[in-house]
Amino acid sequence: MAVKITDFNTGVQPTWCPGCGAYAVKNVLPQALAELNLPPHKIVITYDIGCNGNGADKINTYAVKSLHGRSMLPAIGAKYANHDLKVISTIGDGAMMWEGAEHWITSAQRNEDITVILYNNEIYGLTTGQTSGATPCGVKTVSYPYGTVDQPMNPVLVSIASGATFVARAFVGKPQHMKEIFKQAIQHKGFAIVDVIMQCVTWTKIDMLSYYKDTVYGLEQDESDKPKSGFSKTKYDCTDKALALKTALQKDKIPIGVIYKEEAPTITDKYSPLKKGALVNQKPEGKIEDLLKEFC
Amino acid sequence: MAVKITDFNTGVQPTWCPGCGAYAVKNVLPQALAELNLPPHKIVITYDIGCNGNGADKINTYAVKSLHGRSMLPAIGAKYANHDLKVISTIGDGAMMWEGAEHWITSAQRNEDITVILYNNEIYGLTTGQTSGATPCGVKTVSYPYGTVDQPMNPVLVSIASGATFVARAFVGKPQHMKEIFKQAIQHKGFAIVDVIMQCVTWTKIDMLSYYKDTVYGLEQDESDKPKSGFSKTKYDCTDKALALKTALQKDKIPIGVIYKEEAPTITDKYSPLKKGALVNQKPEGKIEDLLKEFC
Amino acid sequence: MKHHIAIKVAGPAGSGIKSIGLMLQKSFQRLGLFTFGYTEYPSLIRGGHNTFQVDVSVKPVNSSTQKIDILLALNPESISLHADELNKNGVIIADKSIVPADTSLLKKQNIHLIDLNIKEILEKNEIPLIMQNSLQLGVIMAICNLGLDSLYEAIDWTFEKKGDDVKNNNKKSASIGYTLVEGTSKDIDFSIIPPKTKKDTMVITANEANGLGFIAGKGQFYSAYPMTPSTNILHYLALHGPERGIVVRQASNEIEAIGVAMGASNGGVRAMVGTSGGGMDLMTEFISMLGIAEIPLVIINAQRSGPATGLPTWQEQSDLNMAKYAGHGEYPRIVCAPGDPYEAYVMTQECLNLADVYQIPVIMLTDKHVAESFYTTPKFPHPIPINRGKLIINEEDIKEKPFLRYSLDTPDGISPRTVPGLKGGIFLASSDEHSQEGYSTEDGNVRIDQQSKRLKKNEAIIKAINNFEYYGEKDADVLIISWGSTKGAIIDSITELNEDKSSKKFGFLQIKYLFPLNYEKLSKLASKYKKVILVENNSTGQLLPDLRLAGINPDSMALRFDGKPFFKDELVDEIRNFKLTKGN
Amino acid sequence: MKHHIAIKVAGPAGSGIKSIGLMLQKSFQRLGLFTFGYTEYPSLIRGGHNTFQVDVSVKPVNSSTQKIDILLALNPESISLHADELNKNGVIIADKSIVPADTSLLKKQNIHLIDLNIKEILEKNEIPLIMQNSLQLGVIMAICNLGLDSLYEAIDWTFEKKGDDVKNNNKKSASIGYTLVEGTSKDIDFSIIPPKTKKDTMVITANEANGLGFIAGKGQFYSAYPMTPSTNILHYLALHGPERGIVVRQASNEIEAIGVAMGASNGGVRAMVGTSGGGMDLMTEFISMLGIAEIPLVIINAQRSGPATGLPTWQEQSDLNMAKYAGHGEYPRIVCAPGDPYEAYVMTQECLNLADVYQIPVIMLTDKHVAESFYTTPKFPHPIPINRGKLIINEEDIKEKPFLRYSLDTPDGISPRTVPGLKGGIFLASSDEHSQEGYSTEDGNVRIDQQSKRLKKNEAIIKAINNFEYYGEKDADVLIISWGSTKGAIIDSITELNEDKSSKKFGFLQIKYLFPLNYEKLSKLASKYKKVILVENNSTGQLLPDLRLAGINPDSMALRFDGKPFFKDELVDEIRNFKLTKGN
Ligand SMILES: Cc1ncc(C[n+]2csc(CCOP(=O)(O)OP(=O)(O)O)c2C)c(N)n1
Ligand SMILES: Cc1ncc(C[n+]2csc(CCOP(=O)(O)OP(=O)(O)O)c2C)c(N)n1
Ligand code: SF4
Ligand code: SF4
Ligand SMILES: [Mg+2]
Ligand SMILES: [Mg+2]
Repeated sequence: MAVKITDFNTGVQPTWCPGCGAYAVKNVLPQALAELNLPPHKIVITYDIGCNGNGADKINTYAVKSLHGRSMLPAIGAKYANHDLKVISTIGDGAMMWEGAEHWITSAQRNEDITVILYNNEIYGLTTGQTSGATPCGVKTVSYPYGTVDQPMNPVLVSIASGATFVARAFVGKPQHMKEIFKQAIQHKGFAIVDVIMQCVTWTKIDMLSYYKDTVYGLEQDESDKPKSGFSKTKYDCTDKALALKTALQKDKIPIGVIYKEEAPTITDKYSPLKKGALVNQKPEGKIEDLLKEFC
Repeated sequence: MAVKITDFNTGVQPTWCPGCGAYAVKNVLPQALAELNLPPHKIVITYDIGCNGNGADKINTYAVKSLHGRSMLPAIGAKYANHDLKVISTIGDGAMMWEGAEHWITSAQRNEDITVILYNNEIYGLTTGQTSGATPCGVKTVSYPYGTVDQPMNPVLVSIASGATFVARAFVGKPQHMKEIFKQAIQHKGFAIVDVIMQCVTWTKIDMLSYYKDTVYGLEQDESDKPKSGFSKTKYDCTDKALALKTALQKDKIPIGVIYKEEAPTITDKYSPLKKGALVNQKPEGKIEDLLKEFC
Repeated sequence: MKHHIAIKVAGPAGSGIKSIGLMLQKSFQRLGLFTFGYTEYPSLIRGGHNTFQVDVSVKPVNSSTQKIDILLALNPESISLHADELNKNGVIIADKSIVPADTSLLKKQNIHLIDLNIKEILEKNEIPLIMQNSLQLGVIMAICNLGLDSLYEAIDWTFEKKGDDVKNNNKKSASIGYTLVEGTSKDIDFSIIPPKTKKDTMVITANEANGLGFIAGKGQFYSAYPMTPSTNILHYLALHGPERGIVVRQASNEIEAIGVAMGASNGGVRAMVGTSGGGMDLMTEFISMLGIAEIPLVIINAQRSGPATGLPTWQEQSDLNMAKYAGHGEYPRIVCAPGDPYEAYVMTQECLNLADVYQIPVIMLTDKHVAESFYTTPKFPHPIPINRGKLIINEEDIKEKPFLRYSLDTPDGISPRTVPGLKGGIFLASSDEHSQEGYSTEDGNVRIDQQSKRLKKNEAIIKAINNFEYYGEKDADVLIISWGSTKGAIIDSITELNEDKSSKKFGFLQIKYLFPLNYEKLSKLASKYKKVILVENNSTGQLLPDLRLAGINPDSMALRFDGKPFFKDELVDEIRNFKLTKGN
Repeated sequence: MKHHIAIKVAGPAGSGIKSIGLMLQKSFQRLGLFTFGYTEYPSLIRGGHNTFQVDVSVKPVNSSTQKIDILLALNPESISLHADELNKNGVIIADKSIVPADTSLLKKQNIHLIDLNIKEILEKNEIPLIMQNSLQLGVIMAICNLGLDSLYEAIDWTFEKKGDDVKNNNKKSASIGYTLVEGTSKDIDFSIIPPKTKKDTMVITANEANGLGFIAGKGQFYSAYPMTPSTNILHYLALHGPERGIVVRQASNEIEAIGVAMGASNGGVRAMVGTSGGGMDLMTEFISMLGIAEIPLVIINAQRSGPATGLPTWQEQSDLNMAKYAGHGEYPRIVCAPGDPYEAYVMTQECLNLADVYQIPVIMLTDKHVAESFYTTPKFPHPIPINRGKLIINEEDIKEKPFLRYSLDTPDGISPRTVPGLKGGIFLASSDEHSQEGYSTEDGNVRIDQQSKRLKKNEAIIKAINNFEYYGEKDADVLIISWGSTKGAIIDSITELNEDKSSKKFGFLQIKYLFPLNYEKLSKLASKYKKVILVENNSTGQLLPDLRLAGINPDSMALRFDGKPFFKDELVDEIRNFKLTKGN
């Protein structure tokens, strides 16, 4: 029986500000899951604390709402317990690039088999608009009322540098494209991350949606959702790491699409017990006596 | 009065294993400091927990031996308290790239004005040889007796990607070169990091010193310490970020020298109170009454 | 004529509830009336339901009542949610468009309705709709019979930075509201007469008071990662700190916040960090390091409803145990909790002194209620004298040669400390056990000496701090014991009860400095009462073991852990009749 | 003839001290003798001084003595450092090259010297110098008059994976040592006669026992960041876990360790983490989340000397308070501490059951002494039955439709839980306060219900666990109360004292499950003694408040906090005469 988008309804009303970018992810993610025919009980989504995490009870799957900055950790754990499940970790820019930044780069380095969806609104939404690691330098916030003093972190660049094996960028203004990226990311074996550019309409003074509409361009031809600003002319090779790093540096025009991709061993290749199937379905065997001999 | 190397003696005997790479840093760093004519009381060195941190009482300067993974934090704080001091944070690969990895990339992003010296022996030395975030895949350790399963982190690449404004690599087998790099790093305004490749002779089965002797090459001509394997032929432009990222990817031949450098605003440009001089020398002024009005 | 009126403003998040509440408080304050402002909001930016309750009184008021007199409703939900809370003869003020069709039920409950056609009225007067709040405030001033002057002042204060147009239009809007209802109904009378003599008061929260206390105490480095309900300390200091020479640095996470602050403090500048429970958990390893390295630091934990993320914007006092005991190993520390913003202001300065003098971590527990409620307090006094203890900031003052940072030659366990930059003062501040220089040691005897030296500080600390504050009747029958923000509701409750001839007499023992605790003194103070009631805003009563260790077995406990503070009217009921929320 | 001999092997780090000690223990064990192996080493890889002391006895022995009988010295420093510790008629075994020129002092102290020309002897016999340890072991077997067979067995065991050459040469070396000294001096007689009946014993540490307990309890996910003294659990499981279907994942830090383990546990597999105090500090926010999300997890904290990095390779029991109270907010948890490896093995399994049954964090406190000392214990029993509580692992077992993970319809506060992957079992495990589905809520009544449901588990827990274990004379005069690894020295001490006609009679109350604590039972158990002594390996006596809350006021305390465990001979002295390390 085909999975339907409505299978992911929980009936709980979203509480984001009207116009918030978070709606787009909440709407598109179930579409992607349905198109991949993944039933709700075969999926674990973990959430962070933040406006992004306020979506935790809005998509019907197994779920963990973790501590702030720690969304990836129960996701990684869920995958070890049962690697037959698809595991998605959603997280905010503040959570990922500041509070729990170590989990981001070490999980990328270790190629943990999860899909990370970064709600990148370049601000601390839920705590009323402080500077985050993604806030552009100069922007005035409640924590830097005289202007944010630091240059922001580049999540795509750092993800590639630290070893992520699938790194993409999507934009809530291009939902069809975003859906396709989500699908690829979820199907990728290993650490996949999608930097989702989105607007916070409450704390950000500029109209981010319009700004990004004019600034993004697609790396690959995309029939469904033609961007205003055209596509890169030459075919982009997302398996070339040096090229990917260089592409990730671009600021004037912001590339969306799959920026880097590589095949690499992941947990089932690394931990022998997982080769016998999902851990949760195994019954550990062996007599304790055999192990006592060494001490007798 | 010129600062002498002996000014940095504490008289405490080092306790590293004979042949450990840590000796080289302990010997070279005071040379660099003396050549820069920096007296011991104008320097703060912070240490981590690890074999590297066991050098904490071996160099006579103001010093903080922090918690494991947290060497950079008191260094950053020391600089805010008194930015007339030179502040150096020493740290191990385990500490920097795993335990406290968030401090590494966020301090780089924020261009904190400290010099980080990474004791990169690719192993957990002090805790008897477990896998670290820098241990090459496949290497057998006590924590991965069947072989380390993950690809290592690339500290130079990630440092550049996350925003460090001075990124270099040195090798304990080339002490003269290392000294020059240290001097440049210490003089740099902003977040400077030197990845010091070194051997752990106790837990690492291969002869790292010989391996790296054959593998490193210098990015710039260096009179004092001619490397066996020659130098790069063309002049290397360390201000080109895309080139730096590409260079950092090299694995077969490992570049040493200054890989990336940029001038960027740092704490004295960012926090207005620091413009009036070192914080510790200021007497905060102003009547509290003026601030109460708003509430009356 | 009223002596106390409770006014609740309710509506959707994002509709300016808080600003209406504050203007109300300001209007009353300018007349010499006392107010208490209490706000409830969910952990959402919009879409949720917010309230702001202003209790106004002719006498000092430090808490809210559960029952209200006036409901200013900004959406239909507000009426259905809060109508029940209205006292008999209470009034609802609302736009016609949100009033339910059938108002018979309200009438049955004796509730009056002032429904206005706000949009139409404003349009007619060419006033932008956004200024409807001033109209509503005018209505309230009218039924309280207080004139418009103080509201005009409040408008000037609120729109200080806006142009005259904005101010004038808002005043016009206010006066329209005022005249609309003035004298229209004799049934609706909330006249309240301000006291003759006007005291010098402030309307302020403990978060702001912490910020002011830090400035008064000559703090120079504030480091925090945002976390409700502590975040406004950061906002306040981010705005006002720089002009006072304070570096205010938003940290990238709580571990960084405290690690950097420790480095700055070790560097000689007074430093403080602010967070809430979950953030403090992350700081505990560094708290342990502050203990062994003897570095001063003030840590503010503005508590909220736990465990984990819990109810992140709601009230609780459940971190006392962790404040006392988290952070492995054994070392001296101080834990205290102010009962109101005035105490928060003074105690922040005391904490900075205590941290410096004893070279220890000092933890101040506030909570959502005290940190975010708007209290009317006497004007804050002059800063208290600064005591930096044995800090050496000039080279000339280094007496010992060679300088020994952790010198054992100290009767009180406190050794002089220098700051980096001073010639002749070099030392190593270490997380390891160390020699007098700070060098790592594994010598058992050195360990005993240094650990004993550190623990010795406890003796001086327990003498230096005053754990307790007593309020109420000298010869009370019943003693209430509590700590932190419950103070407001308790003081208001026992004041009311003690004025009542038919009631037992009540006293209140506030534990301001909670750790270390002088059990003997506690025992002496608390043993003469017929009954003892423990009041805490949590689910287990974390003071209970302490009381028992002092030989006091409370006869009952009033515990509240639904995310709300104690309300005065409820608490009066409970303690008067021993009808307690939760017995033990 | 001896009943107890204490042998200390001492030398520089990296010279194989530990392996000599273990071979000694093995040699004695094979003969049916009892041994206790205690090691001291600094937080350095080389260059430091290491010791390994083997106490061997004809009866069970669970501790070391301070005074020793035989010193095997591997460098000159070892002689100068430890000669003082030798009993009268003690013996030093050393290579000629390291013996001081002037041995008159040793003679004055009645200390014998066996100095050998090891290098020369080995060269003559064409045995590699690296095998000198076996020669020295041969010497010890000779003066203990125990023959060579068991040492040969120990050699086979040690070099199991090496070729026959290695084994044979080592045996040859051993026999050379043996014959060199056999019968040479009548003054040196450490003959010890093994008991007639040989018990089935093991020589093991608590770290290994924790690993075995985890395997026996069908654990499937172990996650740890290396930290002395807990690291050997990781090493043991990393080696043996995979073949038992256990994923052993070295975490990138402690926050990750517990966060990932929580995810795995929520995913249905039994999970455990191991760390020491500083690492546990970092885990406390997640411990709070385990509390509210009701996810089972076992956390082992192998304590060491604090605060902060402290003395990282030395003994202390100073994390009891933090284990009980760290992690903000209020929720049930269990804290326990095994007294020896046998208990560590059994209690690890109990902890896994308790965590599963009550869906809570369970914290086991071990410490450097129990975690790294080599105990002779009875052979470990069969695994205890596994109880996974209300875990639903098959779709058919989901009764409720729709399934409510945090169902309030539960008399004991425990709701059934499913695991991701099951159709019809979907839920949200949240750090927020939540509804029965797990959805975030800010409703005060739901909060009260869920918080009360969680706290209710405490009632069942306190009934289910047995806090106490009693040892010693039924009608003792003096009761010793303690917890954790002090058990060994206490048991050995009171055994000795109770055998002594002239001594008062002693009993020992071990608190195995420390939290929650049944005060009534404690009061009943401890009140009938004339004197009570509290023994703790820390500087403040963290059980003291608990004892007082149970109405017990210890007459004295024996506290030790110099990084060393209690030694039997010292403790006997102290408790016999009430000459305590530190009174209160
Ligand atoms: C340990 C801890 N620190 C701080 C907080 C407070 N907090 C909640 S969400 C948040 C930041 C939100 O920013 P982001 O991650 O970008 O998410 P957004 O709200 O923008 O979606 C913070 C600081 C917390 N819940 N826990
Ligand atoms: C919070 C905490 N976790 C773990 C440890 C134990 N520990 C001490 S040093 C170390 C790792 C050392 O590795 P590295 O940082 O590479 O330094 P090296 O010894 O190799 O110089 C660890 C895990 C600790 N001291 N504190
Ligand atoms: S505050 Fe910003 S991020 Fe949060 S819900 Fe509103 S628009 Fe979205
Ligand atoms: S263990 Fe390795 S890193 Fe540590 S001192 Fe020895 S050689 Fe150096
Ligand atoms: Mg954000
Ligand atoms: Mg290392």
